[in-house]
Amino acid sequence: MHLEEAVRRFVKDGQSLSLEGFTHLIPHAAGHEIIRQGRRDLTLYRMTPDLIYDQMIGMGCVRKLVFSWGGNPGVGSLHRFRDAVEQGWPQPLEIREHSHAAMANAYEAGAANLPFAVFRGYLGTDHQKHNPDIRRIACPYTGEELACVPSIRPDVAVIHAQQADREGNVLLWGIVGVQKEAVLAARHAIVTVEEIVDDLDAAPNAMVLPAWTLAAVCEVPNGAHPSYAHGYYKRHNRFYTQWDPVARERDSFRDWMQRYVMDCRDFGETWSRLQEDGHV
Amino acid sequence: MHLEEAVRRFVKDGQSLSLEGFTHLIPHAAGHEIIRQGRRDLTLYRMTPDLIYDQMIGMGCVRKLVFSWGGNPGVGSLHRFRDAVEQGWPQPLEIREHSHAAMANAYEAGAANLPFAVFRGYLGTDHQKHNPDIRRIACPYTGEELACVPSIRPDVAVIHAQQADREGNVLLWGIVGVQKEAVLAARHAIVTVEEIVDDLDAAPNAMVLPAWTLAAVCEVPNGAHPSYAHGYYKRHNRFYTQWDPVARERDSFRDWMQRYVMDCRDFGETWSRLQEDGHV
Amino acid sequence: MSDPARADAQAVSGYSADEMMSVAASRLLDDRTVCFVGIGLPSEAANLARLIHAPNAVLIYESGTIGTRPDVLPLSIGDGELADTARTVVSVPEMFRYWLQGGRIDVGFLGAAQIDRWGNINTTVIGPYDKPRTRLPGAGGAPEIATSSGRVYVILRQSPRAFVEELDFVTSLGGGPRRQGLAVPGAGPQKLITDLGILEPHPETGELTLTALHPGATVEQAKAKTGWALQVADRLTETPVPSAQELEVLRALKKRTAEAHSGDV
Amino acid sequence: MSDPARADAQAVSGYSADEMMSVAASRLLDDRTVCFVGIGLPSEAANLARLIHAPNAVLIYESGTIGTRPDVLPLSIGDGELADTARTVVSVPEMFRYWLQGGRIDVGFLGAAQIDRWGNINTTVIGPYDKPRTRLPGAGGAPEIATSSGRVYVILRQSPRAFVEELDFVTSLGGGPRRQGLAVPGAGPQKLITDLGILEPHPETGELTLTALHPGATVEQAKAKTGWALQVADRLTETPVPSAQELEVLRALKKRTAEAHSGDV
Repeated sequence: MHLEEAVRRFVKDGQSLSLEGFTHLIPHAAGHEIIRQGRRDLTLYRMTPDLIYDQMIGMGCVRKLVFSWGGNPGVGSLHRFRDAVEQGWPQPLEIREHSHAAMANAYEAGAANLPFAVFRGYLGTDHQKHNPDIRRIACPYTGEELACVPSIRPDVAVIHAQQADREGNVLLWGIVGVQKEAVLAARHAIVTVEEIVDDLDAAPNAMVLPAWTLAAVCEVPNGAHPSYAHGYYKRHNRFYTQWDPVARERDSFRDWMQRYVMDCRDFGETWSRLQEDGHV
Repeated sequence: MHLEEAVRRFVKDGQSLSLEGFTHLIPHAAGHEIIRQGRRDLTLYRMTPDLIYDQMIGMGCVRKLVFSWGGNPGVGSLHRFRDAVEQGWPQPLEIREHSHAAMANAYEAGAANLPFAVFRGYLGTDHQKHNPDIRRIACPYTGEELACVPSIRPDVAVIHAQQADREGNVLLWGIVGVQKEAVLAARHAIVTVEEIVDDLDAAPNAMVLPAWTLAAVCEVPNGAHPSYAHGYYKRHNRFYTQWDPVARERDSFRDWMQRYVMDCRDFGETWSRLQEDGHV
Repeated sequence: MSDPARADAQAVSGYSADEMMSVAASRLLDDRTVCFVGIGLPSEAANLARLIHAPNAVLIYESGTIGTRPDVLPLSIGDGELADTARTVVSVPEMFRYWLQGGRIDVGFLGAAQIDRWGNINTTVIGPYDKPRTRLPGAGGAPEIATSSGRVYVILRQSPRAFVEELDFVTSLGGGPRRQGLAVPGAGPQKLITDLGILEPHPETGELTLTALHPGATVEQAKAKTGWALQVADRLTETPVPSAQELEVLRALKKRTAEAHSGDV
Repeated sequence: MSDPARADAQAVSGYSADEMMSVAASRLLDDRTVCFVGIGLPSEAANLARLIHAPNAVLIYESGTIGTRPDVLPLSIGDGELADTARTVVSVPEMFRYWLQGGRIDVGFLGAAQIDRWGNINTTVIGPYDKPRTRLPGAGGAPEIATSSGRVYVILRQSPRAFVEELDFVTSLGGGPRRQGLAVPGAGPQKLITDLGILEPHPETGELTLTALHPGATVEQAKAKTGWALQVADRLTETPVPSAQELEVLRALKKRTAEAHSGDV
């Protein structure tokens, strides 16, 4: 399926979405498509919101963000995220903030079709004061108090992976993050892949997502850029550094988005323009 | 480390043990060593107790069994288990009975260092009447009632795997069951392996148990027999069939154990005798 | 496909009640169905379906094998053949958490030792729990397969000892009164396939009711082999006889299986 | 190992306060320690230790990489280099459930934006939560690293803006009054390594107390750069200067890192 069609069919205004990726395999191309289609009022989940969420927030797609660490890794702040939180631009952003442990457990519980997750967490921190989702639960056997959070069960999960076969079975490897959990926790899952191959040739116990668990599989080479795809291309660190000044000002941000996303038909055109302009 | 030493150092009378393996990689050799050393009063955990637990029960090592399915797969009953439950021979056997889902969740919670596991289970069954460990817990968010069980955290976990490297890192593949969970849930873990190799050559995201999580790694070729070791040897189905008449009678069982376990110095000798007698 | 008339002629010329049972069960599994498969008769029927009319059925065994396509039937739930031919193999906790509890299963396909008129199943004990006459293997995956699968099919030879008025132990839940008021995700037992026919829950009472007879079987036989007062549907259908293809594939599968499992290490 | 006297002579001839800080931090990590490593300064110190005196230290990053031995320092917590050189890579839920919460970590090694005298850390906001002056990245793994690790080391450059009397937000727990009555598995912050010296919790009060000064640093400097009334231990030790080997390995590591990360796709 073409990514444009997948997003059009499965992503609607007002839904909750997880575009996951823990540094690795971040679904940038899919995020661009959601921006291009003008989706609004989204609730976004993500452990580590970075550039693609910064872009979605800055372009006004997002009403609420549930997250545990938001930054440009190794570079600094997410300026669009901060502008939304600090100045309400382009619109106020409701945030619900967790620790990584809480989010990881919440995805795990979502994949397991449980309404909540139990874990040892949030001892002595201020998160509970600002996040009513964080509660305590007593062990029925020992009386011990543990933390709990509601599970994450997004309307749509979007991930990027290395390969799919022609039936649409997906293989990913390397740092796999919470991607499997996000896919299995969601009602629908869209997967972009670097390459469609004849045979996945997966190792025993490799992470394979069977075709029947996925709503759409779309071939989008370089679709994780500037993140990386293990075995295909490295993380484009210079891009992350160069993003900082672009995102710092509203105008330069909007200009960039106009040229590289809004004025492009698809990610292929984005890629061509990035090449043309010497960015990749 | 030699298996004899590993069992002597880490397995004591009165402890709780998990010898796990879901059809595949069942640690028979380690079970024999525990029998040979005359351990008593053990609490055994296992999702699928089969021949090796039958042997341990019949030899009087076991006080209590926590399990979810006990049988000789594809053949029939575990006669020593039944004799203990039905007739109290050689001693009464306390049983605590679960479903697979409950046991799998309890191991998972044990590995995660949680005191209990929450899952959707035991709806409308009689297990709760006979197993006080099974309780209900309400979701703090939705009020939904879910099942819970205490986590499994045995004193010692014993598993068999395909390979270890010279540092003692262990690799297993194929049907991996609850072995990783059992190892990480236990205070000490003993692993027997088919082979010690120079380099594990593990695929990305393969199941590797780092050396520092294990108390002992022992090279015991064929140590899963009559179970199988994927990539090494197949399940010895004929052995399972032939075990049925052996185990049916107390005398024939004791004779067998005497010849193939008690009178042997180690599993190597057991294997030689099995070969001698044309069993393997 | 062979000519149906000719196939029927061949088939009628000789097949066993067990073969009819497996074939009838296999026909209930649609292509692309995701099926959680119990060992033994369910596994035989599910693989027969996969080899005949449901090539894209996804067979899942509780040992963690997903999308497996065994060439021979597994003797145990964790045979190497299941892993070798699987799309992927996951851990057992993941299997029960993400896949079964996760609501990914369309059909749970179970065997049983005893069943009652509501489809409740006993595989635990005959007699009192603390002093059993016969100690059975226990639950395995059944309690949660019975409730978390979209629907459940049970396959079991009919006999008064197996089809009983009252179970000594309910290992996994059926329909009927016991199910009332429980928040069960799945629809429960929808088909009970026997060597004599097929039982389905009555649309109003939920009681398992004879709705189809296999060729040659009679209502009287079915009643005689049922330990409760068996209800019979107003419209009783007859199961089509096994086709030549069905019998051929089933027999070849069982032959391959017997050969493979007679082997040594 | 090079001759210590010669090494010292070389070293004194010139090293930065940041280098001293990394070296001092690296020395605290023993061989065979299992260390949960934060990105940035903790990662630099942990890898320096691994390259010098702790070759069997087990470095774990929250991205799921266990026993990783990166040749260059990762820029992000999930760089490919961490996966390529790891003993094994697990999912993030497994990392937080089985490995951190599982009690498998000896030392949690953290950075911070702000810290107070009890070792409580803020990486969330400066100013009111709902109207922050500065929105920081947030918690990441820190809240549970701080409580589930056997003990915690923190590395942070000393300044009045970072070492504050009161935190606007407690992102992760330290020792002292806040910890009272909480069933925390780990011992909490045991070392705070700065560019001026090392602070450790007072045995009785738990307050972070200056116990060591790096060569050239003074108590006055340390006090001036601390936003609370800094307590100083009765017996104040001096950190040994970086050895030639330490500086050489650290500089080579940083050089390799800079080269690797300046690269394009």
